[in-house]
Amino acid sequence: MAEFLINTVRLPAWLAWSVTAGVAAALILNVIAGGALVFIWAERKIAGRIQDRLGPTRTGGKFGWLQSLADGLKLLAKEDLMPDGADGMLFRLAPYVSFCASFCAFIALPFAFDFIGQRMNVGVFFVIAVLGIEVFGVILAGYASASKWSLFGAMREAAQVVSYEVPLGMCVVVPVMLAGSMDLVTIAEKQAGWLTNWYLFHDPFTFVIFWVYVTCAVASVNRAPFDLAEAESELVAGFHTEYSGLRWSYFFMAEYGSMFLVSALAALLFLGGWNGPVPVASLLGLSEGTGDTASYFVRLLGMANLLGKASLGVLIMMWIRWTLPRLRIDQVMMTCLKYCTPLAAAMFLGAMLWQIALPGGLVPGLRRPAGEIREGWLPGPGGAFKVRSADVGKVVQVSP
Amino acid sequence: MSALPMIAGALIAAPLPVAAINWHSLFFLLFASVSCGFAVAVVAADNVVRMAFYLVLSLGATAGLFFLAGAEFLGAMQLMIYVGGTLVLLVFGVMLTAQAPLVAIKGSGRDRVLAGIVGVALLALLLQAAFSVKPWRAPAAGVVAEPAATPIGMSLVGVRVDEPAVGAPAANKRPGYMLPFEIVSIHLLVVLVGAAYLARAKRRKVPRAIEVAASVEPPASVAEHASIGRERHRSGSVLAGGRP
Amino acid sequence: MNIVVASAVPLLGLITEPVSVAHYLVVGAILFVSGVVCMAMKRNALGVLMGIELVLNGANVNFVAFASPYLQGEGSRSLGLDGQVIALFVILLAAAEAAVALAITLNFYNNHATVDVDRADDLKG
Amino acid sequence: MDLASQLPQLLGLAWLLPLASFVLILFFGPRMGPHGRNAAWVATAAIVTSLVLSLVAFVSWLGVHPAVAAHHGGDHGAAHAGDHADAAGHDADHGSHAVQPPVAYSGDWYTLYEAGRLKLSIGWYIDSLTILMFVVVTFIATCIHVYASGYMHDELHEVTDHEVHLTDGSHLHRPGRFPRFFQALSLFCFSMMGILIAGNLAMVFIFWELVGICSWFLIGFYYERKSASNAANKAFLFNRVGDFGMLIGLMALWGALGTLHFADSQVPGPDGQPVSRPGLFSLVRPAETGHALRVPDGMVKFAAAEKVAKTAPGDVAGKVDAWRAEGFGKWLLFIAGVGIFCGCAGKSAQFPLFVWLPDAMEGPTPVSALVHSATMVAAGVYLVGRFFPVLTPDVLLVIAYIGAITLFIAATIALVANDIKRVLAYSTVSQLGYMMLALGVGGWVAGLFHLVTHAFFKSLLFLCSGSVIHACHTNDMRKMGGLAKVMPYTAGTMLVGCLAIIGAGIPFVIGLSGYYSKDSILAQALSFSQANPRHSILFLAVAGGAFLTAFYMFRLWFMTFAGTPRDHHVAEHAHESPQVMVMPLLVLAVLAVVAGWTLPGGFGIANLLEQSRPAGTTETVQGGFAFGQTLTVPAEYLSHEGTIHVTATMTAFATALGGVLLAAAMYLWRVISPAAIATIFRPVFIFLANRWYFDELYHALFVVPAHRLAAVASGIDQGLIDPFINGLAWTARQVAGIDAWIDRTLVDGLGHATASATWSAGLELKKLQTGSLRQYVMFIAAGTVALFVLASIVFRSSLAG
Repeated sequence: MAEFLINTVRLPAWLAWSVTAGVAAALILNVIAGGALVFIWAERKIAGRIQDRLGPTRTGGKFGWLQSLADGLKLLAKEDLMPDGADGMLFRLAPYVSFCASFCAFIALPFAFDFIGQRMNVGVFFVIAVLGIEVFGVILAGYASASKWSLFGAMREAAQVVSYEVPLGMCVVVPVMLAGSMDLVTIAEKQAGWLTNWYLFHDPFTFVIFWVYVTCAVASVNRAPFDLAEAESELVAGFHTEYSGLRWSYFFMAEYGSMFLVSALAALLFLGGWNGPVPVASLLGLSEGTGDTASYFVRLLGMANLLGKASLGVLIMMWIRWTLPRLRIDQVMMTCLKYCTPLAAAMFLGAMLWQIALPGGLVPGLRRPAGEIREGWLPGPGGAFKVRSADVGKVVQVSP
Repeated sequence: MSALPMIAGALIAAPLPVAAINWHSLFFLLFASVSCGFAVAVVAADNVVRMAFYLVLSLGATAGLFFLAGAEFLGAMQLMIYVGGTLVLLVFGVMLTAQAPLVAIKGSGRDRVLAGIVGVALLALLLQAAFSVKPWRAPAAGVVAEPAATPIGMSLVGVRVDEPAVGAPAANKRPGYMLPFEIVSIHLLVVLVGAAYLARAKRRKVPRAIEVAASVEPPASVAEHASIGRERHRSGSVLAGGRP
Repeated sequence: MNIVVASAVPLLGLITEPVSVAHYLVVGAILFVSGVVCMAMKRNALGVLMGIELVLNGANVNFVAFASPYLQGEGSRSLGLDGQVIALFVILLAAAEAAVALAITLNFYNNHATVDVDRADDLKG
Repeated sequence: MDLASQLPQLLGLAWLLPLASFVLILFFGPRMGPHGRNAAWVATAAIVTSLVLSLVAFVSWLGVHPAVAAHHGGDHGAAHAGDHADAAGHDADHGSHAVQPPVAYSGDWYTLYEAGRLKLSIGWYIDSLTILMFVVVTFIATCIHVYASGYMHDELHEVTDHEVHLTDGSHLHRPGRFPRFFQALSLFCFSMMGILIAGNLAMVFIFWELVGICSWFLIGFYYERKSASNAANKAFLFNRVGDFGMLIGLMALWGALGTLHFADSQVPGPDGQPVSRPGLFSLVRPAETGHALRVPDGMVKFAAAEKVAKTAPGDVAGKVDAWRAEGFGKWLLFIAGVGIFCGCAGKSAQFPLFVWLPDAMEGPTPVSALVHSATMVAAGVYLVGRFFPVLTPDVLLVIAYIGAITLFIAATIALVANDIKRVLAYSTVSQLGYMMLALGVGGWVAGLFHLVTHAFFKSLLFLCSGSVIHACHTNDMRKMGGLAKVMPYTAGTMLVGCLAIIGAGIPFVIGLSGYYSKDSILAQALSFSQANPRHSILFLAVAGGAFLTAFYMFRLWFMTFAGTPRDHHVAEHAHESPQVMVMPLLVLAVLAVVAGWTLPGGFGIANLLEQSRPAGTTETVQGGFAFGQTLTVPAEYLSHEGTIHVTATMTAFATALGGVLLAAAMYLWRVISPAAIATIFRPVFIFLANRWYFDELYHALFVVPAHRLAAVASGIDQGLIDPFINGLAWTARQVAGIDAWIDRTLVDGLGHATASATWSAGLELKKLQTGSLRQYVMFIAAGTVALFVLASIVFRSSLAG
């Protein structure tokens, strides 16, 4: 886009880049905010259906589809309360910390080939790291509210999120290992092709670890049945008991943003990213990387794919929320430490051994070539050797 | 709401053309000022939780500096471990130990002055050292380098795949970091076990309620505090122990 | 013209000139000194811990600066990968240090009902 | 998988399994079932698996190298010429056959230690002999494990040892040691197979000592019995004497040749390419001489060290041949051979070190059958066979004479012994003498063939005797008699064993296993005697030995099983042994019959051994320097030729028949009274009954002088050295008194002064330690600044930068 602005519109470079950045930021912000609106509406409808009622029906005509917007307006109009003993600055800052963390993580999230805020060499790592900061806002909120409910909620959240980062990290490492890169774009590209190329179906271990990832992801974004931080039956509303109005809605947007983020991450890591189950584009002879108009539509198709998968993930989380009862805090910790972590470790080991033993997969014909040789150094017997320039760009077929 | 056009106007009117701005330097300046400013704020603040919050901001901005310096992996690592891990731990500790009188334990004015003098001297020394070497002051030549995540990973398993610097031995002759990596792994394990052991919940001889009561009471001195403990032990009753 | 501007307003040079290693060193120095002062001034053990984190971080900034190929001027050589790896180890060890120090603090709190380091003078001569 | 990589794996596993069993029983033995009953299963399972693995190796070997009938006599040369037509022209220069070294696989598993020329490694050297011995050892060991699990059942309970008398007149009560027995047995199997598979002499020596220690354990199994522990020590000490000679041989070889490996090995050369490093065999019998024996260059240079020192380093290589012609190094080779043979003589109970073996019968009978008849004592013969290429004709002559003396002495003693196990023990010694003699006269296949067949029938005989002892609770043959009725299986199988050992058979038609092996020894001895008339006494010894063997073996059988019971008390209690003990007897009996047969396809032990015949020993060899005249070691195929073969077979048949008839006349038909004979030849009888007074001789020769020497040394010690030392001590004590005074007043005073100064300084200095963390930080920071300022003043120029 920046090139377009510079070359065609003849804007100065600095302005072009600024405009591009602003547009990208606005788009991401809208994904979060708009997504939150839709998801809140969807959640209410889904909850209603699961509980054998209708959910919102009137606002905005059919299905009550403007209900969220109406709620948002209501929240804007609400009085902004702050408890007397609260630590004012931290109380005000906490929602923004949470929201910013959630927002920041979107920077490195690719929506399709080249549809990405900033492509990063360490994309996965960045996303997980930034997502971890979200908890900081929650803790600050819990502390600054000067309320016992909030503090308890914050403590639970801290314990839970810090613990679940361990198995979550292990789950994420498996696709990274298979793709040989932490770049989310590369990981998704490696899964191009038919459904069988998805890392979910790479081997039995990745299949198992995907479900571990789902569990840990649900826990790390504090969704039921792991929503101990806001357990309304015990802690009123946990860390956001004292919040109201727009600040409260920031927490909400952060939560839905994180849900979308981990779902999108699951799609990128395990479910082929923006690659559909059937390689429609390549069957039609189109490519996403050429830069012409057709490729642009291929990318849009990919983005639709990814958004669909991520939304599906969010819907599944809602389904889980309204189906399963909440765990106790000790059960939450036990699930993490006694089940998820060892399982993830074992699966990680298994996937590694599988990769060593059967690098081509069980059915070699179904798998794409492993990749092409890049410039740099390769490990070899007794050290490393430099790749010959003649070999750069060669496509390597991994033999089983 | 009228701020935006004002800033834009100021930029246009400024003697400095926007095109002359080095964006890398600008972002550096941004992150550096956040980092340094909040580091100083950590020193200045009295409330422990706020200190922790400032520290997070300072360290987060430092991660940004790392990104700017091309150390992406390190920056992400800084965010994850320092900001995400260490500080959550720290805040954890703050909260566990945070009773009203302890949140702010102020040092005396004399201490502040002394520390300030020593700090300024040290800063002067370090700045002198930073500017004393000529090549360090030379502005960046703008080399674009490969991202270092893969070479770091390979070096941690003992194989160097990064480009050797001029004059350095060839890549396969340089030592990897496998042994330090293993040592650090074991070290972390030991630390985890040790920390869990140190911080474990010990069996208390008296009910917890009394201790809270005793420590909420601002202890005037060590002696008084000790006498509370003795009293409590001697009486052994739940209600008798609280106030002398 | 840049030169003219930079000489006219000295601080403007900061955003027109490329960054050098010295810039980073200054940031590192400020972080380091803040940390030292923090350690020297805070009576709260947790404040001391934060000071330590700052000190380590200041050192890390220096390592990264020396390691970065972006920041080197004409003809000078970066520390290369080694600097980054060392910084990595520093971060890891800082995490370990924080865990242990926190555990010690908690223990100290359990025993003394305070986190004031001035009370931790059992070894006083 | 090819044979070269398969065989080491199979045999290596077979070798290590008993070790695993040993370790398991060592640690968990007492906990294996009640009283460790299941230890027998563990050990048996291990050895059975080893047997299976050995058999797999055996079959694999036969698949690649089928045993075919060897070509002898007239068509011998033609066959070789045909086989190696392409090499014939090349070999025509030195006028010998196209000699190919035997097929052998060798290599190293693990290098224990390597420094300079010394390389100690765990390696393998596998040829058909190795595999055959593996099968034999594991097979017999399997039989004996099964047998022992029945025989040793007494050890499962509290044992009352009636042969141990305590001071209060009662007998010893001790807990059973069932697991310990199988533990030692497993260790023994491991060690024995270690000798067989060893790829170098150092490894042989290690396992040589290990079998020695196992033997010590097993002989001394009833170590509370004075006789048993004495016998164990005796066996061990006599073996040490032999091993001393072996060490000398090892050092001679290593010092002069720098290697102990049998075969050539591949080592990385200076440029990284593997180069071949010659082993002992190819050093002594290099390919360029057609594998004829030659004093190796290393020994020549070693012996001619003075001349080497005077020669320019570049010229040495050229002069070696001249020095060799002058005879340098031949004595070194002789010493090496004799030294190695010393070890073999100790292990294989050869004259003059044979006296330990009869005493070793103090151990449990399965041990006697496995260790002291079939395998361990055969290790000496095996090593002579393995080391055969390095042995010069002179050494061979020494071996032959030692064998002859041994066989004769042992046979004569066996004539008059009354203890059933001792008769068998002397018989073992005598048969080992046969093997040594066979090897000594050049009968490589004959000697080792006899080793294999002897292993089968002698272990059978021992197990039978064990069965008898088990039934009668006595070793004394004079109390037995008529047992054939109550113990039909034992009697029958023992008869088979006796017939096998005397070499019974229908001449030129068929016979038991001993018939073939003994005939080939006789034939080779005859062939040697004809080639070297001066040494024809060797043949006489062999023939006489055959007669004596027949006599004493059947004397044993008749006294034990035939006739009427002499002691009714014994006879009433006698019973057939349990099935677990009888089964191994039957299995071994079958093998004692068939082991010598050659199947129609040419498969037979002799032909199998023929594959491993050392290169260069196929043909008649002339040589020898030590005993004043040239020796002729005839080729072995010559002994299969008509006249020699017929003469030998007839001699064997006649002597054996004579011996059996004489025994029958004396002990079955009782037409000649043994007592009368004993009275007539009373001095001889007493001489023999006292075992040629060897024990007394050794006592007088070694023990008594040692005691005298010890007494003298003790006198010197007490009379001279002790007073001197006491005087020294007294003086030192006086000096120490003075010293103590100086110490207390001067040194301590100084020390105390220093201490108090330090103490007061510490009191002052401790005020600096405020215990305040923040202050320390401040000190550090201030100190840094101060140091920097100081340094910048001192090193102003360098920091100005």
